[in-house]
Order: sequence, then C-alpha cells, then structure tokens
Amino acid sequence: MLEVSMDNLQFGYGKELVLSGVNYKAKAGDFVCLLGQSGCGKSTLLRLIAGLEKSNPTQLMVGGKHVDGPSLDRGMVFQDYGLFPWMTAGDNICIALKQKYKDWDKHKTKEVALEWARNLGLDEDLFDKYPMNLSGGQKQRFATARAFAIDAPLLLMDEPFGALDAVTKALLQDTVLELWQNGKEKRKTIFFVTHSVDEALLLATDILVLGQAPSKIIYTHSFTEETKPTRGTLFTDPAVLDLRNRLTQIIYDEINEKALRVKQQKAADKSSEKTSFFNRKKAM
Amino acid sequence: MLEVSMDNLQFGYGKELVLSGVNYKAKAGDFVCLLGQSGCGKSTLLRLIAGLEKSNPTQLMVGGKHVDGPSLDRGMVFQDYGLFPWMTAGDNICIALKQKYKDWDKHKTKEVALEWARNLGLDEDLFDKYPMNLSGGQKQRFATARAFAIDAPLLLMDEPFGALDAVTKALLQDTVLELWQNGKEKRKTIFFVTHSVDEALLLATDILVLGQAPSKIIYTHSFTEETKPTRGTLFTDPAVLDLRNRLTQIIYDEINEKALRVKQQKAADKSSEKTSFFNRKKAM
Amino acid sequence: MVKFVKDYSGVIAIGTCLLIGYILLTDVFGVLSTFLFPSIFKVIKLFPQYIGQLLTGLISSLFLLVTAYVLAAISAITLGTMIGLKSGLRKNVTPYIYAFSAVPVPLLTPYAINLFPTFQAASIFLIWLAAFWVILGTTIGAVMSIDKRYLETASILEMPEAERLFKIVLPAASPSILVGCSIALTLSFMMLAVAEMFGAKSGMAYFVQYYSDFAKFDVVMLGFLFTSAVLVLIMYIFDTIKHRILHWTINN
Amino acid sequence: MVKFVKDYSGVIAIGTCLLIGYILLTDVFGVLSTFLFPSIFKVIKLFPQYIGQLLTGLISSLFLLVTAYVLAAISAITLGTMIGLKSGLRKNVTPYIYAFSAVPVPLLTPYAINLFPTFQAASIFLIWLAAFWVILGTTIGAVMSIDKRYLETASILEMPEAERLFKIVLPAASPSILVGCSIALTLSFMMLAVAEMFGAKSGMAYFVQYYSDFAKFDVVMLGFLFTSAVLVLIMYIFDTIKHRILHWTINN
Amino acid sequence: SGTGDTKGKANNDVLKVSVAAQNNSGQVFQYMAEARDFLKEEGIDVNMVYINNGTDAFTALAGGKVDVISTYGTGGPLIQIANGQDFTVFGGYMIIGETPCFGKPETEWKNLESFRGKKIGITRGGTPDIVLKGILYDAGLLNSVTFVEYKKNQEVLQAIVSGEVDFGATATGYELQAAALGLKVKMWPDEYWPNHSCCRMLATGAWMKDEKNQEALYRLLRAYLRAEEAMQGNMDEVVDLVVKKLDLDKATVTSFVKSEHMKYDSDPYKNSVVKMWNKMGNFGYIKDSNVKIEDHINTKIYKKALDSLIKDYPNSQFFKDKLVQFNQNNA
Ligand SMILES: Nc1ncnc2c1ncn2[C@@H]1O[C@H](COP(=O)(O)OP(=O)(O)OP(=O)(O)O)[C@@H](O)[C@H]1O
Ligand SMILES: Nc1ncnc2c1ncn2[C@@H]1O[C@H](COP(=O)(O)OP(=O)(O)OP(=O)(O)O)[C@@H](O)[C@H]1O
Ligand SMILES: O=C([O-])O
Ligand SMILES: [Mg+2]
Ligand SMILES: [Mg+2]
Repeated sequence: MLEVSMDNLQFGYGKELVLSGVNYKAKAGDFVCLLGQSGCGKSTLLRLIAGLEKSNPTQLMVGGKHVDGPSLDRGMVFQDYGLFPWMTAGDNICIALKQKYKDWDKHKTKEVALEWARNLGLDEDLFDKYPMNLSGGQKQRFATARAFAIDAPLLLMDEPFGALDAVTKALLQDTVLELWQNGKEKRKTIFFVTHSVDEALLLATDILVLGQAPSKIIYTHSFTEETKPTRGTLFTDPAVLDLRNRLTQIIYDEINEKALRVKQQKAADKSSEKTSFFNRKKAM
Repeated sequence: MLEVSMDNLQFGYGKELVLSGVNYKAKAGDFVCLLGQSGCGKSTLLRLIAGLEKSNPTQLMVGGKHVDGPSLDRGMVFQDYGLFPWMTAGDNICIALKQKYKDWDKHKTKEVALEWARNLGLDEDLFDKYPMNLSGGQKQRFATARAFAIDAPLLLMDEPFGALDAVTKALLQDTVLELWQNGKEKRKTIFFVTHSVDEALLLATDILVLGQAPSKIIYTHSFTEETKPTRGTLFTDPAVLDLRNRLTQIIYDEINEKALRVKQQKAADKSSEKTSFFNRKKAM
Repeated sequence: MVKFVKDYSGVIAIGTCLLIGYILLTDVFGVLSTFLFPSIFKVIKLFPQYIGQLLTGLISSLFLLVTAYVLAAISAITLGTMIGLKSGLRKNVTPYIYAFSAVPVPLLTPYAINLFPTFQAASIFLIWLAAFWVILGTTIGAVMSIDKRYLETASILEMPEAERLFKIVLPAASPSILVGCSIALTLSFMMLAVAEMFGAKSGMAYFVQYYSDFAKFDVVMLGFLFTSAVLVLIMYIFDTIKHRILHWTINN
Repeated sequence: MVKFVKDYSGVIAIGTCLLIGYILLTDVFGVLSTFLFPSIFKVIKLFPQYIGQLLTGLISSLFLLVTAYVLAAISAITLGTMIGLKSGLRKNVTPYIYAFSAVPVPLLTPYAINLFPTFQAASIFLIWLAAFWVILGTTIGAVMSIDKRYLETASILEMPEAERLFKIVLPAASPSILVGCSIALTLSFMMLAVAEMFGAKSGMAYFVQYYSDFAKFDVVMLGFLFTSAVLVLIMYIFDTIKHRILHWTINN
Repeated sequence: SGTGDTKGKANNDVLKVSVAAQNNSGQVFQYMAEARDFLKEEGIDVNMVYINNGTDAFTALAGGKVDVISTYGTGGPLIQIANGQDFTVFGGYMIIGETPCFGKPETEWKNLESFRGKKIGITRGGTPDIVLKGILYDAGLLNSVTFVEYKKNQEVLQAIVSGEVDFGATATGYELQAAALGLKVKMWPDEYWPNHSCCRMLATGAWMKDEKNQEALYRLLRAYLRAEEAMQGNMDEVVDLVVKKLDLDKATVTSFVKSEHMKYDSDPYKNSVVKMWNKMGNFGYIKDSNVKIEDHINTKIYKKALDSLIKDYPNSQFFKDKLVQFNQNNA
C-alpha cells in the first residue's frame, strides 16, 4: 500500500538511454502489470523502483519519498531468481523472514517458511535442497515465496511465473490475487512484469505497455472493480477479448515499427537487400 | 534427423529417482514437445539425451547408438541459457559456428552469426554486448541463436521462449517451425520443453506429458500431417480445443493427486489440520 | 584396508614411482650428489634416533604456526572484507598494501626482533605477515568480485551489517578466500625457515637448518620428509573443512 | 594536475598521514630505535648517492623476477589446469603437491646451487618455485570450481582441447587465477631476499641485505622504499592488464 | 662490588645473563662451565639464545633482547660499532677460528699470488671474509681477485664443487664436509695473519654501566676462565661435550676442536681488535667513522676476573700465564 509516482523518469546504462519520459502514478493498492517487448526496459523500471539503480530524486517517488536505496518495504522477485546458492532453498526463505520478524525464534520462522513454500506448491523435501539441485520452476517459486514471506507493502515481481507449467501458474496466479485481495483496505501495491497478455488481464487493476528504447509508456488501461476480468470472463467477455487484441496489436506494431527503422537504417547504410525476418511476417 | 529411443529409461540424482520406466521412440524428424509439471523431470530428460548425464547403455539410444557424452550432433538450449559471460553475445554464436564450420574465416562466421541474431529479432548493437548487460529475453534468444547456428540434426530446447513477450514468442515459434519444415526429408528431430499447452499444440508432431516423480510418460499424442494444428486452427478446431482441455486436465489431475498424496502423508504424520493450497482450489 | 588400498591406489602408485626414481638416481646410478641426496634407506634408518627431536620441533613449530596463522586469517579476512566492499577505500589503500607487501619478509628479521618484546613474538609476527598478505590479497579480490545480485538481494532484505557479512559476503567470497587460506598455510610453513632462525631451540625448520649447517644431509632429508608428512596431514584436515564449507559449489 | 590530485586525494592523504606518523615516531618523539628507523629526511638525502646502485639492482632483480615469474606462470597454469580438470589425477597428485610445497624454499639453497649450472639459474629456480606453488594452488582451485554449465556447453560444441582450454577453462577460471598471479608476484619480490643472498653482485634485495650487513639502516630503508615503489608500479601495470582481462566480471 | 671469595661455595644472589650465540659453533666454555658446575659456583645463570644470523643477533643485543653476544666474529660487531652501535668488547671466545680456504684438488695454489684473477666464495662480513681481505690487501692483491658472496658456508662449498668459484673460505667446522665433497684446504689465513681475532664477546655500553651487570660479566668471565683452564689437556672431554651438545659425529668435532688453527681464548685481545679495525678501514669495510674503537673495548672486567682467579687459585700456572698474555695483547 505504497503509491509510486514517476515524473518524466529517465534512465540509461552508461550513455545509452533505456527509459525516457516515463510518466505514471500508481495509487496505493494498485496491481500494475507491465507489458512490453523483450528488452524494452521492464526489468530496468522495476530495478529503479526497488532502488537498485539510482534515479533522479525528482523523477521517482515511492510512498511520497524519493527512493535512495533498497528496503524491506519493497519486496522483489528477480527475473533470474537471485537465490543464495550457499543456503538451502528453505533457508533462503528463513533468512528473509528473520530480517522482517526479528523476534521470531528459529522454529516459528521455519514453520512460516514451510507454510509459504507449501502455498507455492513446493514439497517439504525440496526445502532442504540447494538451489543448484532444483528445477527452474522450483527455483522461481522459492524466490517468489521469499518475496511473499516478507510481506512488503510494495511488491515488485519480474516475470515470476515465467518458468511454470500452465496449471501451476494458474494456481499461483490465484494465490497472488488472494494475497492481494485479502489485504482489504491495506492492499499491497504490486508491479508485475509479464509477457503474457492474459496474465496481465487476469491480475491487473492497471496495465501499462512500454514502447521502444528509449522506452516510455505507450498505452495504459485501468479496470474498475466491475470491469476487472476474472478467469470466467477472460475468454468470453467481448470487452476483454477486444482489449486483448488491442494490447497484442500495440506490441506487434511497436516491434514492426522498430524492425522497419532498423531496416531503413541498414538500407541507408549499405543498401542491403536482405529482408528483415520481422518484415517477412505479414500476420501472426 | 536422428531417432531417439528410450527403453525403460531410469535416472536419479543420487538415490532419489527422477525418471523411472520411461518408454518412448521418436522417429527421425519428429518434433516432440514435452509437457509436465514444474520439477517433473523435463530438463533432466533433455540432459540425458544430450549426454550431459550418464544413462544406462541399454536404456537410451540416439541415432541407433548409445549416448556416452555430448556432441555437436545434439544442439541444446539450456533453461538458464548457458551463455559464456566472458564473451560478447555475438562471440557466443561465433564460437559455436567455428566448431561446426572450421574452414570459415572470421568474416564469414560473423556474417552468419549476425544473420542468426537478426532472425531472432536481435539488433546488431546487442551483438557486442556482454550477457550480463542483456535483458532476460535477449539472453534467451542469443542462446537459441547459438543452438540454431550449429545446425545439429537433433535439437534439444528447454523452454526456449519462456522469457519472451507474446509477440516475439509467436514470431520465433514461426521461425522454429520454418527451420524444421525447411529441412524437408532431412528434418531435424526436435525435443522441445514448454510449459505452454498452446505452444506444444502449435509446434509438435508429438506431445508427451510427464507425470509425477519418479516420472514416466503418462500421456502421448501424435499428429498426422493433416491433424497438426496451425495458428489458424489452434483456437477454432474443436478437436484441438478438446485436446487442449484434455492435456490441461491431465496435468491438473496429476498435480492434485500429488497434493493429495502429500496431504495424506502429512495427516498420517501429524494429523495436521492445514488444508493444502492445492486442494483448496476446486477449479481453475 | 582393501578399500583403502583401492581408494588410494593412484596415490600409492605415484609414491612408489617417486621412490623408485629417487633410488635409481641415488643408490643405483648415482646421478645425484650423494652428499646432498643421501640414500633413502639411510634416511629411514635415522628415524627412530631423531623422532624425539622431531616431535619436540613439531610442537614448537605448531605453536608458532597456529598462533600466527589464526591471527593472520582473522585480521586479513576482516580487513580484506572491509576493503573489498568499499571501492573508495580500496582505491586509496591499494598502493600502500602493495608497497608494504613488497618488503621481503626474510629481510625484516632485525626489525621484528627490535619491535617485539620476545623472540617468539617476533617469529610469530614474521609468519603472520607472510600469511596476512596472501589472505588479504585473496580476500579483497574475492569480495570485490562477488556477484552483485547477492548483495542486491541482501540490501532488499535490509540485512544488518554483521549478518550481511557472515551470511552473504563471506559465503559468496569463500571459494576464493579458502584458496588463499590454503596457500597461506603452505607459505607459513615456508616462513618457519625464517622465523626459527633466531631465538628458537627447536622447530621443524630449525631442525633442517641445524643439520644442514653441519652438512648432515641425511638428517636434513629426514626433516624434509617429516615436515612434508605434517603438512600433508594438516592439508588433509584443511581440505575436509573446506569441502564442508564449499559443498554448495561442488559440481561433480 | 588538478584532476590527478583530486583522483588521488585519498591516496595522498594516507601517504601524508603515514609520513607524519613516522616522523613523529622517529624525529619528534624518538619512540623507535634511531638505528633501525632512521629519520626519513636523512634517508631521502641518500637517494642521489645510491640511485645508480639501485637502478643496477633493479635491472638484475627484474631479470631474475621476470624470468622466474613468466616460467612459473606458464608452468603452473598449464599444470594446474590439467590437474584441476581431471578429478582423478587431482586426487592422486594432491598429497604430493602438498608434500613438496611443505619444503621451505629458503632452506633449499644448497640444493639449488648443487643442481643448477650457474647461481643465476639457481636463483631463478628458487623464485620460480615459490611463485609456482602459489599459482598452481590457485589454478587448481579455480579450475576445479568452474561452473559446470560452461564446461557442458563447451562439450556440446565438441570444442577441441586447446580451444576449450583457452576460450572456456582459462577465462572462466581467470578471476581466481589472476588473484593467484598477483600474490605470486608479491611473493617473488619476497623471494628475492633468498635468491639474491648467494652469487649476486647487485639486486634490490641484495642491496638491502648488503647494507643491513654493514649496519647502514638508513640505506636499508632507502632500499625498502625503492623496492616498494617498484612493486607499486608493477602492480599498477598488472592491475591494468587484469582489469582488461576481467572487464566482464566488473559489477560497478 | 664483586668479591673474589666465591670459590667453592654456591652463591645465593644468582645473577642472570642471556647470551646469544650461533647454535652451530661449539660453545665450549659454556659447556665446560656447565659440566663442572662453575656457573653455579660463580653465581651466574646463563640463558643461551641461539640466533643464526649476525644482523639479527646485533639487533637483539642493541634492543636489549639479549645481554651478551658471543660467537659472531669480530668484523660484524666492529661494523656495527663503526655505524654507531653502543657495543663493547669485554672478552673473547676464539682468537683464531678454524677458517680454511678450500679449493678443488686440481686447483693450483702455491702462495697468495695464486689468488690473482681468481674467484673466491665467502660469506660477507664473516671472519673468513675479513681476514682474507685483510691479507690480500696487505699483499696488494685485493683488487685482483673477485669475491662472490653467499649467505651460508654450505653454499660456498657447493659453489666450489660446481665450479662457480675457484676458492672458498668458510667458518669453523666445515673441513670434513669439504673433504667429503672432494675439496682440499689450500691455505690457512691465520698463517698469514696470526691472532687475527675471531669471535668476541660483547655487551652494550649502556648495559655495562650498571654495576650489577658488570658483576654478572665478571662472574661469567670467571666461570669461562675456569672452564678454559679445565680444558687444558682435556680436549677429549671437550670433544665429547660438543658431540653430545651439537649432535655431531666425533670426527667432525675433533677436526675443529683439536685443530691447530683453532684457539679458544677468553682474552679480549684488544690489540688484535684494533688491528682488525684499522685493516677494515683500509679495505673499506669501515668508512667515515669517527668512532674511537678504544672506547668500545673494556679489558677491566676481564683483568679483574683474572686477578681474582690468580688470588683464589695461587697454584694455577694457567691463570698466571693468562695474565702475561693479557699484558702483551691489551696494551
Ligand atoms: N547492466 C546493463 N548494462 C547495459 N545495458 C543493459 C543492462 N541491463 C539491461 N540493459 C539493456 O537495457 C535494455 C532494457 O533491459 P531490461 O532488462 O530492462 O529489459 P526487459 O524489458 O526486462 O526485457 P526482457 O523482457 O527480455 O526481460 C535492454 O536493451 C538491455 O540490453
Ligand atoms: N542436480 C540435481 N541434484 C538433485 N536433484 C535435482 C538436480 N537437478 C534437478 N533435481 C531434481 O529433479 C527433479 C526434476 O528436475 P528437472 O530440472 O528435470 O525438472 P523440470 O521438469 O525441468 O522442471 P521445471 O519445469 O521447473 O524446469 C526436481 O525435483 C529437482 O528438484
Ligand atoms: O665462527 C667463526 O666466526 O668463524
Ligand atoms: Mg527483464
Ligand atoms: Mg526444467
């Protein structure tokens, strides 16, 4: 339940700009899903909000204050999990809990960690395994469990269900929604990067689409309590179907525009005859 | 175009069995998609076929011979990419090409590598970046480009499009299909792990579903040239819609059965009252 | 016993080859100077006679070694971690670390004797110094190159400094630090040769130096063999501990 | 110039503090023995008089150092890579590596002089040996703990052994190997103190030892300062090279 | 201060003194004094500290880590004195050491001229080095030979064997080893420079100012003089003591203890020290020193010990002879 506001946010690694002119205000308790082409800057935006990359003091505020470093207030699930390889998967959750709940004893911490692991469909016998001995999806779920466990008011999730099968993913989507909804008036604010339009439609109160580098927000959509899709309406409600097509089209256009730009550039550079792969495709 | 046959294949890390009694024969030129719950052993199976884990000589044959180590005949895209961090993304492709085409000069190698990168929607300016400076999806695509580049008769792909947005993913699915179909009579044999039933339906000639650990194949489906879905028929053909539901249900049942087993175990162990998360859900 | 022989068959084979090679070079063909390289049989026969002296030497050497090494490990890892984590500090102190480490420890004996109240303290200082530079260097290097994702995760969890150090920084850096520690251990043995040249009445290097001065190279060889056996044993223990700490990195 | 001062303000500040500290301990309060710790002003005044000798010493020391170090780096990295990659071989040779490395290099001088045709060769051997153990140890450790995914990818590409070594194994192991190389460099400097004790007519450690024998500790101090300056310079070059090789690991 | 009548009765105000020595040169006076209980009788408790490197020993003495140093030659301490160390010679241990110059059998050596153009291995600053240089300086040959320096006597021998040098001079105790390596003694330096002075006993001037410390040295010298007397005609016992203490074989010990080129003598030999000082000035080991060496030699304590012994043992011819010798050499 922290609000996040970006005011003409700009960021680059070195000289190369990744984000430029990003304006957005998320109210406390919003569930914001980020869509956008691979490499457009979604992870970068989450890293900025998390305080892992330095932003300009006037351009990014969380909970009314400038972000000047990471904190327990902002839980994060990294795209590449970020589990500590020298701890068992279970200890990876426990150490996070210990930071938040300093007065808990070992037993209690472990109980709660186990409960979180179970909530994410992870067996107790995986708890004592080292990350290197887990499957991709298991690692991802442990990383998610760790982020959930610290119960931060702002949750930043970078494609947290990307490595999961359809069924497990659906179950976890429900878990996230439940977790968020159970907050009632004190709902967490969530930024959730996904590459699945359906996932965004199912989870988000607000959907953002990021454009080409240097990226800005090229499309936003907000749901009201009434218009928010559910698993039941996702593939039936014409409004939702329409929105899905629109979102897909926007990303598609953006990609093709970029391919075109690259092609023209190349043509100008060396009059190459090769046709870009992305231009050969007329329709998906 | 190598055939792969598994005869009662069994494998475990240490004492714990992951695969047990896997029987399957893929004809040369088959496009086999592997589905299954997170942690069921999909990556393990690919590693066995690749020769990265030791299998029993009688239990696994590729191209009529026992697999006793990795080779250039079997290209692989790892779930965690496996790019060499000390080389630029481009050099990661070039070094693979160099192994296969020893007589090519530097220039030619680079040209072809660039072409492959372009085919996967990667700009030329990403070519000189180091993996640590790429986005998740960019890394994944470079790893895929590397595997494509060596043009192996058997291709093992572990969720290669898991980190890509819907549009880019669709374009790359077309690329894989094209690459496979262009092989004509000398089509590559492809094993493709995915967590998306739709992706499997779109790409596969054969779909395998792996069950619980110790895992075996619990369901197979083969398409003929005629019944193979296309992007056009994927969401319209009733047979395909039916198959999708069936596959989803199988995975779902498998997961729930396991959850039940775990629950009973626990009830027996300590008469715990907690209800498993996976049992609370009545339907997706 | 059968298992032992099987497990260590390679080790035993190499040992046998080395032994035969030495015998051929000395007793059989006399290629090596018989003065410096005595017959191994002669050396072995001396063992009962000198075992007492060797054991006394072992004890006094171990006292120097253990004290100096433990102090070096603690001080160097502490300092190295601090310097490795703070890139500003690192930039400023690195030239001085290099400058001080350039001063050859064997030439520092007069200074050590002058500055320390007892000869034993001076000896410990010299061993400490050599081990310190090695562990400091590896620790700084190791801490510097910790994958930043781990530090990021730690900072998101707002870990207190101490916990961050012991739960994140040191484990992440431990593979390299332990390589440094094992080299430092070997080097400490080497430094005994310097540290036991003054004020000592016994010690493994003292033993070797003593009989070397009198050209009793058979006894010297015995001293070398004994020292080697001790180091092999210590390293075996060290490796076991190291293996336990690093089990999470083991690939095969 | 202004930029230089700014960039190195911390370094300069620390240097100034050390200098003032030394002056306070010697000239001002006379806490330290004036015999061993002469006034820094006296030392600096000696510089013009001894610069010729120091430079001659530098050249002959560098000849020993460079030869021994290059040989050590090549031999230790080659051998260490082989041993690190083959776990069977490693298990069998490790005890012998420990056993041989236990023999204190400073006590090996008679053997070196006996076995090598010239004293220069013997000196080079002793420096080589010390650097060799360090680089060997770090290389084995580094190669052993290479992330197995890289080796797997290499084996899928069926890389020829040589390419696998130079393109995969060495780069993957390079962070640790280079830490070892930098420690070995410092240690080589230290070993000059042993290597230049016989048969030498000049050299940086010879210089220090010579004037130490003649109780000219002001000149000794000059020698230390000069040696330190040389090592700082060499390490600066080494770090630049290292930075270039390891740019892909740089986090910040 | 000291009294002469300690003879035969244990002293109850035992004084302690720590003496640094090389662990490999026979501490014959010490061994003998221990064996015959002279130390106890004189009320002196000697703590032997073994330090193998001259510079380390000098530093230990200067820093008060030890009270006395005994077997570091004469040249080394004189260099320290020349550079301002507050050391004082108060006694001796050997006036000549057994410091031969070796060569391979086939290497020709007739007289000093034979050194011309040759390479000689030495350990820098050691007695063999300084004595040989002094001799060559007097013969006008110093600039016609090349000295190659080593840290250890062992290394000198190995260098002769391997042909890196033509000749090599070592300290005491290497004669049999050299023979085992097939080397021959080519010259004895003490034949060219008799009583050149070898190991001296020194303490710091500051320490010696304290009367209690003077008393300690007095007792030490008395014990050592008595040991020296006891050694006369008992060299076999000395050999046995050294064999036991140093764990050496009898032949090696005999070779130097009984050598005619080895003279154990506790006399300070002021004249010899001054002569060596002057020679070292001549060939450059001592430069620009405004130190007066005479200020760093104290013969009074030795004289007092000797006088008291003559009084205590009126029948001993040995002590009387020592006095004659003292008067000749400490003018
Ligand atoms: N550390 C870095 N240094 C330089 N460039 C970087 C770095 N990290 C990311 N980039 C570049 O910035 C751009 C945005 O990267 P980012 O990781 O934010 O993309 P993304 O939207 O998360 O993509 P994906 O969906 O593939 O994960 C990419 O072009 C990437 O190459
Ligand atoms: N190196 C290992 N050591 C021990 N157990 C392992 C190891 N690698 C994997 N496992 C276990 O084997 C099982 C199968 O793992 P695998 O990686 O094959 O799963 P997967 O089907 O690829 O899952 P995902 O879809 O999550 O990637 C998992 O339970 C995992 O914990
Ligand atoms: O003992 C000698 O100094 O020769
Ligand atoms: Mg990303
Ligand atoms: Mg997997």
